[in-house]
Amino acid sequence: MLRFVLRRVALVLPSLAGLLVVTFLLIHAVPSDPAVAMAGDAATPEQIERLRKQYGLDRPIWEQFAVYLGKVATLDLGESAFTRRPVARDIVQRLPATLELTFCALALSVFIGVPLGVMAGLKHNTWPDYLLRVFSVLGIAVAAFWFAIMLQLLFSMQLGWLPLRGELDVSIARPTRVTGFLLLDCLIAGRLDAFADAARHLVLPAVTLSLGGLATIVRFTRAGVLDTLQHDFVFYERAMGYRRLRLIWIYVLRNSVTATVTQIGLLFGGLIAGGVVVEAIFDWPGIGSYTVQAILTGDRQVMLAVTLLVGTVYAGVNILVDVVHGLLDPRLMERT
Amino acid sequence: MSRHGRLGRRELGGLAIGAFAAGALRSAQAADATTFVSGFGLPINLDPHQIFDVPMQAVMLNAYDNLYRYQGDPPKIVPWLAESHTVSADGLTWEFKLRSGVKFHDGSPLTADDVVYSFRRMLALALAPAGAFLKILKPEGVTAPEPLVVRFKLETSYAPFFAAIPSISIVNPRQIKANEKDGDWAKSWLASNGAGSGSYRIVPAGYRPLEYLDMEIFDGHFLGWSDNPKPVRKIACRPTKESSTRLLALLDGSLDCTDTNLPADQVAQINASKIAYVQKDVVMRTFIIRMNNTKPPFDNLNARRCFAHAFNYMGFITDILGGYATRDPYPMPDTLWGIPKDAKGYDYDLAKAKEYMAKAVAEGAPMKRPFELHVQSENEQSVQGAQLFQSDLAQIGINLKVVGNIWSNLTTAAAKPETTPDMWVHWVSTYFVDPENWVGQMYDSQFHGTWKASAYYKNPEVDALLRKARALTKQEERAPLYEEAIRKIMADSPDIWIYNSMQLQGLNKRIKGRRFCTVGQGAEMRWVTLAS
Amino acid sequence: MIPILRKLGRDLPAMLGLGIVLVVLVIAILGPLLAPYPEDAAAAHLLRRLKPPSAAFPFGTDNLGRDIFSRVILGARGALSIALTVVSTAMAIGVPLGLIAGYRGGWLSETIMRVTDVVLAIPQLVLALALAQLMSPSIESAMLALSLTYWPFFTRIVYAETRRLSASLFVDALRGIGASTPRIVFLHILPNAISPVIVRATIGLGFTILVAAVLGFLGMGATPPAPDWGLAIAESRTYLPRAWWYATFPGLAILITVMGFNLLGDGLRDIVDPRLRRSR
Amino acid sequence: MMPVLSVRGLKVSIHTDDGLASILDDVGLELERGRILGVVGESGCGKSTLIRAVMGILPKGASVDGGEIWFEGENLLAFSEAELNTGVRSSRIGFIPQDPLLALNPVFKVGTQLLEVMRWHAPDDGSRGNARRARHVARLVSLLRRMQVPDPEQALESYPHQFSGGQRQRLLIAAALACAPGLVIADEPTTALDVTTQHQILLLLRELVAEFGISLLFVTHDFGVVAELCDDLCVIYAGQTVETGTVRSILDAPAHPYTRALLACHPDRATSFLGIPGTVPSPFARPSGCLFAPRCLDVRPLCLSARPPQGRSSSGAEVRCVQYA
Repeated sequence: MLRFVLRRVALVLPSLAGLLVVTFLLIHAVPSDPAVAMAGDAATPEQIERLRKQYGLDRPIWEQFAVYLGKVATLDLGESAFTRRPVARDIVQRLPATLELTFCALALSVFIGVPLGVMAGLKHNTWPDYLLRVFSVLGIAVAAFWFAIMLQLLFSMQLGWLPLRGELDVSIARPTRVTGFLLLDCLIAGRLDAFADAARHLVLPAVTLSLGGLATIVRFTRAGVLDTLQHDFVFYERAMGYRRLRLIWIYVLRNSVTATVTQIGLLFGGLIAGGVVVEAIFDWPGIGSYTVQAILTGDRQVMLAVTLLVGTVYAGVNILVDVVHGLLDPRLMERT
Repeated sequence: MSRHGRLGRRELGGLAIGAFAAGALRSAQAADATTFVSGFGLPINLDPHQIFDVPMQAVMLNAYDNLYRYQGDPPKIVPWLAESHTVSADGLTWEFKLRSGVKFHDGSPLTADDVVYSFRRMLALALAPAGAFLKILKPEGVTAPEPLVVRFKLETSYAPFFAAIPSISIVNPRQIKANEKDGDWAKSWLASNGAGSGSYRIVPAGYRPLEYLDMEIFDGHFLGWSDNPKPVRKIACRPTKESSTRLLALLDGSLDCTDTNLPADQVAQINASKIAYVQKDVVMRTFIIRMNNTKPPFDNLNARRCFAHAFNYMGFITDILGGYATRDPYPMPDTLWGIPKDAKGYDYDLAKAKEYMAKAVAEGAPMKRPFELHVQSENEQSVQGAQLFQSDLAQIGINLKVVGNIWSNLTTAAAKPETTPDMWVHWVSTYFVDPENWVGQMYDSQFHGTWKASAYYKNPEVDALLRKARALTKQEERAPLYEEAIRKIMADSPDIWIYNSMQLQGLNKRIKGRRFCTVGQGAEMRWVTLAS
Repeated sequence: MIPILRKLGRDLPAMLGLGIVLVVLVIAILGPLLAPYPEDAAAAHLLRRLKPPSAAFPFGTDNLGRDIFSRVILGARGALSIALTVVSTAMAIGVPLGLIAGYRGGWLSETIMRVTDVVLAIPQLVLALALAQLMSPSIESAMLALSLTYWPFFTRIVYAETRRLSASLFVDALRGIGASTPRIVFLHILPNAISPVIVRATIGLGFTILVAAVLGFLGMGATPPAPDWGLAIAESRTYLPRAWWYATFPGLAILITVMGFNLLGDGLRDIVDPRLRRSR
Repeated sequence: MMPVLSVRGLKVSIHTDDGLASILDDVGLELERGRILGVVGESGCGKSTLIRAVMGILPKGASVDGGEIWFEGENLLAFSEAELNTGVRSSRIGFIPQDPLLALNPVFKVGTQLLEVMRWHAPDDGSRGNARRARHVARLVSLLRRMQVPDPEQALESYPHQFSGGQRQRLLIAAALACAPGLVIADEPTTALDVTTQHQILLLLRELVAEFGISLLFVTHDFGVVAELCDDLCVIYAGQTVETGTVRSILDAPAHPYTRALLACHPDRATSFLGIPGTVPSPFARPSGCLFAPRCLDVRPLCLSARPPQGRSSSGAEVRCVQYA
């Protein structure tokens, strides 16, 4: 197992390098000139030319790549052309917010989606199954921003139970930054008032973000359960008098979630990008809006760094997915 | 603070339990009478020498001071850190006499040396705010002959110099130098910190770029607070990204003001609420459809006139913008001096458009080719205007394609005539209150390559008039030159000038004492009081 | 073929799905003939902006006074072509790669999976933007960007399933009796691995329409005035919640179409899956 | 003496997409205490359904339409699913499945799976918690040792795919005996094995019946296995019992034409390689007369018109054929 993980980790580096090359080429193919964005609205062509020289944007692309790679090797992600802050610092500030949101959304999707999926599988082709199938389609087909606005209208405006937007109320002082994860920092600082407030701010965005993943998880779990129920061992286990609940939730489920776990890994990659809309509507200070801003202003350093980061998180999650696969099904571990 | 129309709150409230319920009650009382939650957009960083745009004004005017400042509506340039100024007859030497006793946020006194340092820093960074100064001012041209006198020696006479003086904030060199790295003028540091003397001080811990910013009152500001005994003590900038969230937050009382781009369609809804209203202010911000005069058929006068007659100006303003804009047929705001009031603009008249089209076709202009009109897709209004135009052009047989694009790509593309689209849409805001901000930089051919001059219009007579006007210092002498230039430009119809904006901003009714000025768009907070 | 159709005929939800898909197809083909105001694909009528549903405009009008009912009908063609093109392109690339990687093992498998990882890790927005700029922003560039970012999903799924199946006894047995590799892969492994692929594909049809809308909104996909469903929802945000009809009807169109594909997909899945067939 | 298991006139049908299928038409058998009863028939004759019916796990859409199943003096058909699950399966009726690889859950350790069964069904000896579990482990280890599984402790920690086919079958036999049932049902447990292993398993089963005092219902399609293992025999055709008796009597003098035909096909005593002509009648359309009549070499006009009555052959077997009426 350890060897397996080490091998996968070793393979991440070339993957990330590949990712970097692809992204670098892609970004440089875009005609948007970062020097123009940097110079600002009222700049003259001379100012722009000067910036282009200053940042080496006039050099050949391979040279720019070499310089960039050298910097990345020393964990220097460069400086954002427009916030003038080190990209690493911006990301360290924002990533925890996105991860916190993503993680909560994913947890919601899994804890609701898996049971619903199992139920749909067990009730195959009966009304509960049809309802759950329609419900899961709703999750896919409803535009996140529409759903988000409806949640805001109901829970913030009409009922007043949950805050409309943001991470923390204006009146509540931020806890000292330790991990960057607001909920954790609140706990570390022993600030239960801030924790409760931060948790309340998290509810609506997390519910919105969980929607797409929820649908995916329900459908894949349902398919997995249907598949597993065809196996002889289910009959054998019934014949041996396994308790029904344990049979389904332990012995059948573990055989059914391989594809679901794969999907959870894939979702994690998508959730960071998918968070863009949610972060925008709820003014969540995460990495999504930062990325969009960078794309809209042509900030190459940020685009590269975010790509690298998403790639790393993604690779990590997928190693985890493979490990979980191995834990779920020992046969897979032996083949690798 | 009371909340509006919450039906059945009491019945349903019983269901909310635990921390959530407790929190809900608390947040309803949260916004106190000294904290102002601002919806103004944030600049991409906090350094006033790097960024110069509308959101920056909201930071600059509160956290920094400048020598002169625009105040009032219509805007007047008034002394601020400077008490007065003199200018030599040739327009090359300017001297500013500073107030005494001004203190920076760190308590150190503000002197002429600090002003010199600030201008030199601005010139050395050579970013957006330096645009107006780079060609006319060298770093050694700024000096401090006396502790409270600053002298500027210009390379050439440049009338808009004075108009651009308010765009430069005075920073504290002691704080800057302490945070300098490799001679970078501390541009990394100042991007997320403050080093000013303004009415409010930036709280670095309360800043996350483009997300939020906290500012606290500076009790030691040179103007004192006697003119506002109950000022806002904390400005919490919490800009909204989505138009719908912005509306809800305003109606919910958790946002005191929106930004200044409220869509006209939301006006009625806000005015119907008990808690907020929509403030209307005329600003200097023109809306233009650019034509690339180098690409056929736009090199043909009749073709350009045909397009100018095909836009439904009043329909757009009245029906789509709800009347919240004024028709402005000139290439700059009609409230500014230098406008030839007798000049007649283009009106919506498809018959005329057809006539001009026939003429253009007769002259060999390719009117039947498909045209591209690039819009800023994130901006609903530009998209709507383009679609309206497309619909009208289709009626006279012109095939227009609307292409969604983004600002950075458009400005990059506009750097060369070949890459500049057939047509594109943008606004021109007030960077400084002078015709130079509009016609000067838009139609003088020396500015070709900047997005403001992206029509690639070239008329030697206009060039001469604009250059002459730029070199004179007296408004009475300059005005006739601009009037004549504008007449010529309008006759050539290089662009389609649509309207001058009316700014719509949603405000909480508890806001009192707001003072509006088109520069800064009402973001200066030092006179504001929050009624309880 | 006939027994498959007969089985499908007995599956009520699948028939409903088939019905929806057929209706949407017909609407897509005949759109301009069916729409009461076909000119509203591009025209603007300022005097009737944002009118609620009425007899003349059953779904109301949008921000430029265009009949939403007509635009929903006209939008079917675009929605279908985006969804089908993207998903089928992605499947055509992703499924064979997944089969090869899962069955063969060794360096070939490693290479395929690493490339898959790289592509999966490229943020969709960055890729879409780059392509939009290279090809000029259009629905085609959005489709290409989506196809290029979607195929690895299929590769991963098929890879995982193939790896599981090729470890199983029956494949060992097939190898033992000397069945050729293509025969094992296409006749025995693929049908067994197809169930999650169909699920993914049917989900993908819905996602694609919505992601294309987001791209369009950022200027990288469908551009106004195209009667695109997703674009309409995106544009309607400014007018929510007052003009509820603006988002609701295009949203329902997406919902019903996606649901149709999903129900049909579920039905097909039940038929194609050999294990389920056995139980009947 | 009362038989351990007695099935009388059992009818089971199933609703399918193609209509109502009659799977079991009229099945009867009796298993005496301490004996081994072989149930023989071609595939598709209803053997599996018979087992499922006894254990109360019929497939979706299937229902018992008539008949009785008596087990140790109790009518199993009157038991609810919960009663069967808590009080009968494993604890009173053990089960040995056909394919040991497919029957074991591939992703759980063997020990986990066997202990799961014992946790709910092992006889209560008063111990609780960890002590109880330890006793279960000890019993499993000794059982596995008896089954000649090498290194039983290690075996419990292994996954199903890590064993050979024969070992796996031994594990499952141990599982069937773990909770000390009185009756064990084996569903072709040797079919998936090679001949040597098959023989060893049969020997083992034979010994276990005496040693553990169980009765064994052994389902197979192989007369060779029956001859080697069983005391009594029940031949099923198309959901009907056609001949029952002792193994000796039937093998010596098969009475029913179907039994005779089946035996003729067996490689040990094959008289031809032709097999039985024709196929089992469709469960959707059963002939009105004798179900075997369309394939019978000795068919008479009466066979086609009415169901044949139950008779007795000279060797003492009960036979469903007009020839013995």
